[in-house]
Amino acid sequence: AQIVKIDGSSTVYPITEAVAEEFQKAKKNSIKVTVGISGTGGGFKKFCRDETDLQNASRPITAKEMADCKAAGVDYVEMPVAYDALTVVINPKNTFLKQATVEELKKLWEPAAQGTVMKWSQVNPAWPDAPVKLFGAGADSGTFEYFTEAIVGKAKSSRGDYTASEDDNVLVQGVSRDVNAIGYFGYAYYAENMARLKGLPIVNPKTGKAVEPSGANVENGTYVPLSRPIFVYVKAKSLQKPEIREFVEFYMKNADKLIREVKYVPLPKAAYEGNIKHAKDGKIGTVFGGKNEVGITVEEIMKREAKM
Amino acid sequence: MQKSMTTEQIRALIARGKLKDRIFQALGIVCLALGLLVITLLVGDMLIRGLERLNLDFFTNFASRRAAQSGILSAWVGTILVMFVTALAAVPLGVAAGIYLEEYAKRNWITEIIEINITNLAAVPSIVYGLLALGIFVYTFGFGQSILSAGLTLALLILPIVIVSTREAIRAIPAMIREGSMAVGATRWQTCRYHIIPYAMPGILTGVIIGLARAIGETAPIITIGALTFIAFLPPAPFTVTGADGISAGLFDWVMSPFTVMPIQIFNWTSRPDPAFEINAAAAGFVLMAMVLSMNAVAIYLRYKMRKNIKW
Amino acid sequence: MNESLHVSSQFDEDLSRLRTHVLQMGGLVETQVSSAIDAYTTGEVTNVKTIVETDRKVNELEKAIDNDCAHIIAMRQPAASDLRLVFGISKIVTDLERTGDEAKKIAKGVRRIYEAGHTPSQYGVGVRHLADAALNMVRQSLDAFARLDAGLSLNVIRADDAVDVEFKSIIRQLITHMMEDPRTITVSMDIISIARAIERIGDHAKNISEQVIFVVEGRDIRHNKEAIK
Amino acid sequence: MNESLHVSSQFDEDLSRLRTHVLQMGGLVETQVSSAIDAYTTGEVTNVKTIVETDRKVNELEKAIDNDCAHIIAMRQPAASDLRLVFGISKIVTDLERTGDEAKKIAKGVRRIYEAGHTPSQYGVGVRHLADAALNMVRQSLDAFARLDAGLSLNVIRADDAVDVEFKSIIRQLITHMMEDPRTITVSMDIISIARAIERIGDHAKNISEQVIFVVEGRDIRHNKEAIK
Amino acid sequence: MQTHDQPTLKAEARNFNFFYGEAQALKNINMPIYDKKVTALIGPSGCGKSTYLRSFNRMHDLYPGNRYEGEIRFFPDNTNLLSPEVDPIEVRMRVGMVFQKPNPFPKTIFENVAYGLRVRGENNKRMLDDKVEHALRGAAIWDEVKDRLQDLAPNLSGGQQQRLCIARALATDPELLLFDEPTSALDPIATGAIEELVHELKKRVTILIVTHNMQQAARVSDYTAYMYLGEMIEFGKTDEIFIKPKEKRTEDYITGRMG
Amino acid sequence: MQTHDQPTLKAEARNFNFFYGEAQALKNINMPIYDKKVTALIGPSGCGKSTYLRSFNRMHDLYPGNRYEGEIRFFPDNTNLLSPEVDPIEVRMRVGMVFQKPNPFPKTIFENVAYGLRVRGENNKRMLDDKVEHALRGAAIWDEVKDRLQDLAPNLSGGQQQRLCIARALATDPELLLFDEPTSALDPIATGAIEELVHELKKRVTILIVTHNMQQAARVSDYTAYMYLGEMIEFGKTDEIFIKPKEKRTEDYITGRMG
Amino acid sequence: MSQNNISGLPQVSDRLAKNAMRHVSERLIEFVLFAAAAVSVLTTVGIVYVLVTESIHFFQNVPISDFLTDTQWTPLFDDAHYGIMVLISGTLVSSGVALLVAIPMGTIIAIYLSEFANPKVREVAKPVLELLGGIPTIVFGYFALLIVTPLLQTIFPELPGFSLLSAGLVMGIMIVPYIASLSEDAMRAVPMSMREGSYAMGATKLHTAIHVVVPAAVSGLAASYILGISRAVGETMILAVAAGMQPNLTWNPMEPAATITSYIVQVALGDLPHGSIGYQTIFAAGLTLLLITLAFNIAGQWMRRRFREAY
Repeated sequence: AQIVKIDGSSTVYPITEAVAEEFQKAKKNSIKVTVGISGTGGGFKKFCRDETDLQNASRPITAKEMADCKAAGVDYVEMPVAYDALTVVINPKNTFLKQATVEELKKLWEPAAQGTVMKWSQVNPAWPDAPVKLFGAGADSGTFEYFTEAIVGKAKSSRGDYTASEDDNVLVQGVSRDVNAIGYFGYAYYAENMARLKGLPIVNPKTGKAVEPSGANVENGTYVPLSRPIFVYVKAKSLQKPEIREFVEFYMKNADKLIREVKYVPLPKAAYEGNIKHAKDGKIGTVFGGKNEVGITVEEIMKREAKM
Repeated sequence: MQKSMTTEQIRALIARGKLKDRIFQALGIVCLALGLLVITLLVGDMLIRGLERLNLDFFTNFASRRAAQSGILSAWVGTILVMFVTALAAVPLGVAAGIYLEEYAKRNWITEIIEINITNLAAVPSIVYGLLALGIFVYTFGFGQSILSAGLTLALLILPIVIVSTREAIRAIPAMIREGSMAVGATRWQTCRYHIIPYAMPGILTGVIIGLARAIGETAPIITIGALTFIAFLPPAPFTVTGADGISAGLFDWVMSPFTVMPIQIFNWTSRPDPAFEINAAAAGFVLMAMVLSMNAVAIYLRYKMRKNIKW
Repeated sequence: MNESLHVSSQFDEDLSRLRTHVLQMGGLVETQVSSAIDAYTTGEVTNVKTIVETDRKVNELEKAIDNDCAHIIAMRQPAASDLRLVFGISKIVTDLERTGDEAKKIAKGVRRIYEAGHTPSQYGVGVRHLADAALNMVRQSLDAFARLDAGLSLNVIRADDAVDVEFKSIIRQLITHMMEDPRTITVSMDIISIARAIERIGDHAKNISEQVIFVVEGRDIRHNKEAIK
Repeated sequence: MNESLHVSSQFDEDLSRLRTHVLQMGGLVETQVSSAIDAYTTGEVTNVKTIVETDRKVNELEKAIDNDCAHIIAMRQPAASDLRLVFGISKIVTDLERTGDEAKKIAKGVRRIYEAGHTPSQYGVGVRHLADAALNMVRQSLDAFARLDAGLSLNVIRADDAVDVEFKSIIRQLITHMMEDPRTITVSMDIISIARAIERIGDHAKNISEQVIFVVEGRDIRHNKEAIK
Repeated sequence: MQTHDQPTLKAEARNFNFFYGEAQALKNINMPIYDKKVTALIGPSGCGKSTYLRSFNRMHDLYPGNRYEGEIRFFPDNTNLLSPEVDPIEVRMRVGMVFQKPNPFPKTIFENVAYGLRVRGENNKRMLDDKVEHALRGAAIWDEVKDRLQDLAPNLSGGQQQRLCIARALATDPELLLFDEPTSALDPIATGAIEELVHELKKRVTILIVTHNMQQAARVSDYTAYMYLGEMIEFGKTDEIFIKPKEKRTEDYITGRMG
Repeated sequence: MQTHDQPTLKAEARNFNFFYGEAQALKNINMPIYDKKVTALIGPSGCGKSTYLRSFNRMHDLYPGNRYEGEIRFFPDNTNLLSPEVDPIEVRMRVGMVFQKPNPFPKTIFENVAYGLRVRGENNKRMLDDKVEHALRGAAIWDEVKDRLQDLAPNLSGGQQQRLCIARALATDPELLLFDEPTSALDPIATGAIEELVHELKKRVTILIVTHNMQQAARVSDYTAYMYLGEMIEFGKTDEIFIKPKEKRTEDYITGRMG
Repeated sequence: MSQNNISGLPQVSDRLAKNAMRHVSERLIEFVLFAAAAVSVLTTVGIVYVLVTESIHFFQNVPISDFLTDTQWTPLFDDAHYGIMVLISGTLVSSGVALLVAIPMGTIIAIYLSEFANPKVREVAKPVLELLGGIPTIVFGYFALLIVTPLLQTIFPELPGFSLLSAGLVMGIMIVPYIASLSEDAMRAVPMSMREGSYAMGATKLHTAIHVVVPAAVSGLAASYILGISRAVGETMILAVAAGMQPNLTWNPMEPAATITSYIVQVALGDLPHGSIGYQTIFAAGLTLLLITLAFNIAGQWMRRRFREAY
């Protein structure tokens, strides 16, 4: 039977799942698609073992993973597929927080804060003398890595005394029940739970304006530094198979509609067309050189790819 | 004693004792009720929340990103197939091991090791089995994230339960039945085949079903082998033509097929951003509970039915 | 008495063999006694030899029966009627054997008398009658045993008194005889010992009957004049 | 014989009571016999009365002992030596009781003789000797029972032959006497019956001894001349 | 052989009936139990002898659906043991029981014997020591266990266990002691010891014993009752029952004529 | 009482020793088993009588650590049953066994009896029917069960179960039949029936029986062996053992003098 | 088999000699059965192999002394600490809370069902109670988070939204049926004669239950407790959902904390690059978990041997 095997990030999963569902429907189930959630790291492990066809990734491939893929003779095409926006959320009953700066968040989340910054007033004297309740992504998630890099300035550098969960619904529950809570997770969870949560506007370091987390603000590039592109990696060898090619094409052609449906922010149309072209051309490799970059825009990526 | 205690004193003593009896009885009822209350609460809650999804479509639809259209077809089929593989692997292995230990094993260090090992295995957290399966079945044997991997993983998980219940069932068979058989000239194996296995069957079956009922709700090891997956198709039925290539599936192709199971589906839905999926999760949870319940009921029925025919 | 069968057919066999042996022994003894009495009347000395030979059989039977009794007690733990039967039989055989001994004594006395050329009937006319009475007691006591008939046993016991009275009168009569005619002393002495033997046979028959009553009713009426009234 | 204790102390008590009763009865009977012999020599008629009264006690003891034997068999299922003891005792008491009866007969005979103004020693000189021999047999048989001494028992059995021979010579002697002097016939008859009773006492002592051998060795040597050699 | 002085009554069943649910298990039983005597109940399996025995300490109250009718009078106070006003627990404090299989508790020897005393709230160490020793002596097991009172009772041999159970029952000075086939699980030697003990015990306590070994009844009891199909066929002195029973059914059973 | 004709040998233990691991359980036993006779083994608990009995069908081979020494000769073929060349399974086909507690299989009455035949590969229906009937008749239970051969055996009464077990053993025509306290779990009436059956059976088969009821040995056996502490103290005709045993130890046991 | 020989005089060799075919086939069967029994050993070997090989890599990078003594567990942070005590404390505290609920409650229910309850109640209650064990633990996790925690917060306003207390309590409820069911089995296995012995002494039901039945069933109870402990220690999803996943060295159940299992599942679901030390931590943690359960289990076996039933 023809099976398209996809695995990887839980962040990218909703998008790929939606594509898979529609694709199978369109093909009347003659082509089967499986979409796993092993996390970006776990997914790459399989991908570089030549076990999966597509890899969902919420971050670019790392140097170690590149080496593994190379060792296994796995070549891949890197395709950005959407924006993920991290949302800092607070309890809707919270009246004193209207916005926050990266510095304030850094003060709250940096390792040095552990055990010392326990009250809101310690971050900003204007804020009340109430205890802070922190909620955040699990330490092995791409979200965590991204958030720390963007806010604290160093990947995986964070205070440890916060409630971490891989299951973002757990965080939603936590924040929605505590007036002194603050947390962060993927935009989609916020979008689905707007009634219970309040998205905290983040001051854009460049413009100095507080920007609300929203699809439009991500798309127009003002919601920085907490928005980032997410990817799928397609195994080059698999692209020779017609069903994979068909799937990838289907993915890119329907991406815009389906991504909106699952509450992510789609990329400009050109990006998808570029992806299809790259697939056809067999443009293998990554434009990141094995490390993550904060605040990189799609345009930038596309520019780099064009250079490849 | 009665010399030193008057009848009145004795009666007072008895009255005190009976009061304690009643207090304890009340305590027992409260504890029991608390336990039952939690069940009722959980099951009832799931039923109430999931009721709107509990229709035929829910059972015949594949999972979908749209909560309302999402169903558990691949999940319940996957669960049944995985359980089938689990039973197929665990029952012969467990029964054979139980028979070996009770009927054949000599008292020596090898037996000792096997026994200690089995009791310890029974206490190993299920997630550790997941780690084992990931290393052995998925990678070393190359079964991938297939029904086979999951079935075998769960089979290993419940193997101690099957072995222990087999042994207990065998131990409940009086030694004199065994001797009675051997005394007319039966071999050890004839004794096992004609007596030990049939008479231990109710106990074994009960153990197997209890094991399967445990396995059916296991999430952690299946997650570890990487089966948290979107699956919107069924494994190939034997000899049916699948896919565009026109090749018909072999008898055992399904075991290598990707799959999903009920608890995974539930876990998947509970971690969705869209709260509508929680309804699906509740409904699926209720279905899973119903499956567990009916398995327990079958176990109780079988035990009753077969015990009626066996006594000594 | 209890005629139901035991669960153990062997026990039934043992008991019935025991009773058969007793009856067989009783038959032999009865023959001995009646033969002795016949010899007394007719002088058939050949009978005497038979009686002595029979006595050997009787002795053997006594030992065999006692042996069987001990076996039954050791092997079958009899209780109630079974126990009384076995216990009674062990007493009865003693009396039977001694009855046989007395018959032998009679026979020997008869032989002496006839060999001395006398006819006993000349001397003791009452002896014949006494003998018939005693023989009757023996027969009835054996009958009573065979049928486990306590009533008949009582008759036997009551009959013994008459035999005793008759015996005493015979003795008195013979003493008179002897004093009148000292030549008859030797013969009379033999007749006296015959009569005494007969009297003793009656005693044994009475003892047997007492045991039968014990077997049947569980009452020990020995030495108890009240019980037989 | 077995001197160990039973697990059941009651069984031990039962058995020892049984043996005590038998010895008690034996003592009474022995007294009866020796009193009767004394009376024969001395003419103490008061003794005679005592002897008759003692006989009642002896009879009661016989019944009690038989009763106890039956009880022990029913309640305690004796085996081996216990069984032989109980079984032997049930035979021994019969002989003891009859020994008592014979003693009573002697006593009555003595009384008749003395009341008639005779002194028995005038007539049967051998009787006294016979009586001593028989008494000795009784004593020894009881001793043998008390000590469960099979060897002593054998002595008693062998002694019986001598008693029998002596008895026959006394009878012959008395017959001669009677023929010589018919006036002595009445007295002689009494003496003869006394002698016969003594002879019978010897027989009973022999029977008792045979039972003792059965009790001790499990051999039944009755009617078996070979066994006593 | 037996002492035949006139005994006094300790208990008496009067028109006693017993029902398991609908089934009548015991029919109109009238029987005296004499003080300081051993009374044996014999009869074939299923004759109701154990059922009868267990009525004396209301053991049937532990299971649902059982019903008594009639009376079991207990003397000297003339209480009806079966009366609903009488608390079964109080009955059991006065009527001890020894079971078919030795059933020592999984505790030390000492605690087994002290159990009944503790149930009565006795916790004085000195008092317990005294009573335990006294009970163990009474059960003729003191010498065997006095140096190991803290050992676990189930480690004793079967015969010792049974004597321990007797000591346990004795410790609370019961007035009546029930024995339910106390030797059926023991070998002949242990059986002999128990029978011997029963004989000793009757100096202190009235005993009612069920046995399916007739010879045992003969050996240990002063009175014997023969039961058949829930009825009391014959009651009498043991020697009379065994040497000259009045009823043919008793005779048939005693002599092994039932099949 | 017993017939005292000269019997022929069916089996004979010669210098037989038995060890449980290091412990010697049986010491130098020499004893004949006579053909078509009942031989009883008696002795106190732990004397080794059951151990000895179970050597005749190599039952000890089922458990590890047991060791035989010496011989048990089996006639007429004069084979040593204990020889390592002899297959214990074959031995068990020739030497049947009946156990202390009735142990019918939880199968139908028919299948219980047919089991030994099936184990031998016999599956001919006609043949099975014949042999089963014959065996049931031999065990004196045919009339009671002939109309219910398809009923489950455990529904029978205890005494019937034990006779069924005897039928099961008989079905394969054993030459020697071992009984290991066959009535200790039965009431006196069922016991009587089994004893009666043993008496019948000896017409067909040689019987070796262990019993801890001495009276039973007295009732059923032609020969009796008294064992004590693993030794054979005395062997002889039953009547001699019970009326005049030669050994004091036998006497003490028989008369209840051991404690 | 020897049907034909019955008529003629049987030859020794025919009738008693070893049957070679049967001998071989029996041996073969025995070997097959042995192989099946050996699978369980292979499983253990597999588990140990997988855990140990990965752990070796881990311990090449992290000294065991740090692993055991460090008071922080931040293996994925930039400033990585590998103090397993953090996870062990969470595991032990949550298990402790669970057992404080489950052991008394389970034992009381077991005593009630086996000694007090009407048989009909028992017939119904036991299987229904066992159903609690069949509920997917993820459901329990949300039960703890959404129902129990708010409930507890009304009693302890200080209680955070995630805590070991509420996770432990719910875990306790989840374990109750295991303990109750197994304990009840053990108590029911105590022969009736033992109870009758106590009742015959005039004891009440409760006295009998506590002083006779429970001591008699003690090894069965110990076994059920041990099973309960290993369930608690090995439980994953409830803790992952409700305990807060906060690697926090604390012995206070009112605080959120992470446990070994919740850490493993967190990593298994995460984006962590494989082959990294972070990835290997889950094997080191798994090994620790295995050792802990092993320790409890051995303790349990020792206890069972110490208090073996003897009735």
